[in-house]
Amino acid sequence: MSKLHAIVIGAGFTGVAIAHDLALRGFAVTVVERGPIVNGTSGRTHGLLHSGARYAVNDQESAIECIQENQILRLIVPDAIEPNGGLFIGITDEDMAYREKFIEGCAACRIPIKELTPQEALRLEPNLNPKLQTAFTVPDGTFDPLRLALAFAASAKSNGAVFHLYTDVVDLLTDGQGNIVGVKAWDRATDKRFEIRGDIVVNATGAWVGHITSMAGISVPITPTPGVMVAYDQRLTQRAINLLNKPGDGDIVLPQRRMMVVGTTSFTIEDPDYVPVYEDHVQLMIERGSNLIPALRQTKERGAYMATRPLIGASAPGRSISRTFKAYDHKETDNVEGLVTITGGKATTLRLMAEKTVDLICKKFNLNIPCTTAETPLLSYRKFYVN
Amino acid sequence: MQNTLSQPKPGESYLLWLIKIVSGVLILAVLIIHFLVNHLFAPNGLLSHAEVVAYYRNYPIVPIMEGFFLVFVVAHSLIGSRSIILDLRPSPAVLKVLDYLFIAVGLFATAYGIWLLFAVINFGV
Amino acid sequence: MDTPKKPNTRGILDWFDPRGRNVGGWGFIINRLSAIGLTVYLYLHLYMLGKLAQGPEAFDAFIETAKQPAIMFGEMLVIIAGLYHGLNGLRIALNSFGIAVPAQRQLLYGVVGITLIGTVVFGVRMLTAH
Amino acid sequence: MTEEKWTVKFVIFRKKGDQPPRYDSYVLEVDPDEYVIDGVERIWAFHDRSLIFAHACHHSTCGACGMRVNDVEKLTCITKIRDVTTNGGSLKIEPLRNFPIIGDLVVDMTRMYAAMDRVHAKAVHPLSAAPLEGEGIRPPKDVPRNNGDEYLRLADCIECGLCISACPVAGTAENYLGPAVLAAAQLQGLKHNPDLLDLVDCADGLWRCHSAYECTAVCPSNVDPGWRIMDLRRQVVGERIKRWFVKA
Repeated sequence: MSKLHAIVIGAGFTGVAIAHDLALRGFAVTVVERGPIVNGTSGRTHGLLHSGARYAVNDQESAIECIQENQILRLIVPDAIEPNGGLFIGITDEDMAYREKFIEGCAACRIPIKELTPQEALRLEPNLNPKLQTAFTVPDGTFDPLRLALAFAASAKSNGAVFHLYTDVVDLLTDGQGNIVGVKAWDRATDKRFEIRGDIVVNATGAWVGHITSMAGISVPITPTPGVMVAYDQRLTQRAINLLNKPGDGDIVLPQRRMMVVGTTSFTIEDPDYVPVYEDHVQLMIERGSNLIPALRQTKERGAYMATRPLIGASAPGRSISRTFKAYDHKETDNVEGLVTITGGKATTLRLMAEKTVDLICKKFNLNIPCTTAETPLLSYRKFYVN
Repeated sequence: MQNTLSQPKPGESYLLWLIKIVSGVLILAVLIIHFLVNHLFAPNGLLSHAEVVAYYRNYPIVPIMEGFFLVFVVAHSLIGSRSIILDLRPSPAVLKVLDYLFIAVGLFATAYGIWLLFAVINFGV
Repeated sequence: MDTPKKPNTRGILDWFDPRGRNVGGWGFIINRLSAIGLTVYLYLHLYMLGKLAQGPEAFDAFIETAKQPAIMFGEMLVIIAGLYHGLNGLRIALNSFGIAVPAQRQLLYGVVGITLIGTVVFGVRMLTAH
Repeated sequence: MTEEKWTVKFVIFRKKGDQPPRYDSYVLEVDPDEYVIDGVERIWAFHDRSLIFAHACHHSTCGACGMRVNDVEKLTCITKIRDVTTNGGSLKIEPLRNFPIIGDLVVDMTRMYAAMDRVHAKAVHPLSAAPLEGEGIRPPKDVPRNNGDEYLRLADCIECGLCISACPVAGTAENYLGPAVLAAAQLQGLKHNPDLLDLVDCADGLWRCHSAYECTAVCPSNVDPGWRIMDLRRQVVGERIKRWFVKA
């Protein structure tokens, strides 16, 4: 029997992880991406490898996924990660009121934390706000978004996946009964148009999933929710620094190479293709960031950017794999065969999103092939280019 | 464009480069001495055949120095030229031919220069 | 994606095109130009000195022709090129042993400065000598 | 940033497949404190969907968005429009040189990745191997280790290719390892990696460098390849001379 051919639309984190998982499970894989690898939301992430502690109080399902995936990614893709851990620091009395809930939540989610005295915390990270009242160590990390994605893509490619970058999906091919049998593509590098036929089309376009599903007359309740991030040109800590409180704007500051990156805000938009960087958001980042690390005020802005999270509307139809991300089999939700949509989620859980999506696809084809991505070390990101 | 790079290929090594640098520094040193000596011994310049011959005969250190100078300059110029040509990614075959050419030019120039020195010193003898 | 194989380069023009280049790039351009010029001069010079072996008439006639302004201008160029190439060579030699690399720009300014002073000194001498 | 608005003409290099290249102009109203990549992305979003360009992180950690801006190699995500043009001025945007062009502003940097692989350049370093002096942080020796482990951080070199594009020799010497690669070799040190010696001491290695220092001038990421190449020369000559006397 020849291999089943899966077409993955989108080479963001979800797309590359799905391509890797599909290729490992024996699918022939073609990835179609309108830009380079991770040019959209994924590339512009904050870069925090979540320990899950941020969600341990309000969203424990996410938190558990995060801590598990965090530990897996450290092992399978070490050359994209700064695995130096993180701190949650409490400064105000309001922050301290969150302390008990935080300890309970982390225990419930099995996130290993350790409380430090302010002196201990300042000894570890001398640039913290000296007014801090408490600090917890957490197993956070920092990742390089492009290299994380390239490692997945490189591994997929070594297992036969084909990548069409700078290639738009301009339409879906149907069998005449409304079922999806492939895509019409436009390679913008050479300005050539062609068709790709496959057994299943995976719509992994994140905040843009609606653009693809609308080609099949389907709507998916996605709310593109951008946030701003600002990079500053000095590395002031070795760990990711989080505010000990419920998630809010500008409450994560993390080191990356020689920079600190502060994020983020949250608002909703209609079209995620271009989102300007708003000046007041950038100001907010330096205000909030310097609450955690006062020395940030003495640094220079190096870059400011927006990324658009794909948040799933509350009344989402279809089968939900979990609250954190959703995979839709459009046969079940809209009676359209041949199209699966995956969206939502977070960078830290990219591998898990792929696992669940490919599980769903395997189930559709009555295949019983286990996922092995958690145990399979990824190739070096350079192998995406170097054969 | 190659996906996999060729193995490190010989053709230029630290030794050639070091010779280029050392000969360059020596050229500079000899040039400085040359100007000083010229200024001291031949203040009016060496603008006639007779003056040049007399100068070489009266100060034997001068032709010896000139001889060394010649060797340094020729070596430096040829290694330098070769380095410029290597920047142009010659094929190994072309490089081999050029290497023989460079060696030939170097030997010839040196022999010619030394012959010339003797010819000047012995002129009219 | 059909990947073209040829790199996007203009070949030798990239050596000498000063647009958008920085101080060190100019240093390289002049170094390479002076290297080529001096090499050509060296072998011409060796050939011309052959006249010494042909006797006083040939050599003195050659010296007379060398007093033409065009030739003297050429000699001036040789002196400038020699000064620059020698001093810049010293700069690169020092740098290549790990010495004063962060000061390469200042060293280059020094090289150019001394070359200019030397050019004036030799120019004046050359004009007054004849 | 201010409410200031500038009118800037973007002159963009375009090339599709085997077609001859051309330049397309787009006049944009920009905030001078925006970054060049923002303008390029807006051209794609609102003016011409056929444009292709590489980018990912938009804050200089990934190295994807290197381009030539008015003849100078820039990482466009951290290059403010204010710093490279004037109100009413123009911005010529071209792909990096010395790499094959995939289309428009996108180049194929396989050559560099292959060479980085050859010298097994590390993507993540121990902090002590890539210290942060003068960075407002205490030197690592003052800071306790992280539960006994050394801190790791992503390497300074983001493999953006700007240095190879700016190098006046890389265009003609196609097999030259290039500044980024030699810098990566230097960072590891010949003492601990003697196998690198033959790799860099050859016609395609160290000796293709002629000290134009353009690499250092354009490096957006504190690598200083020019200095590293010079230091590697010192290491190579030292090591070779040592081997005259001591058989390796």
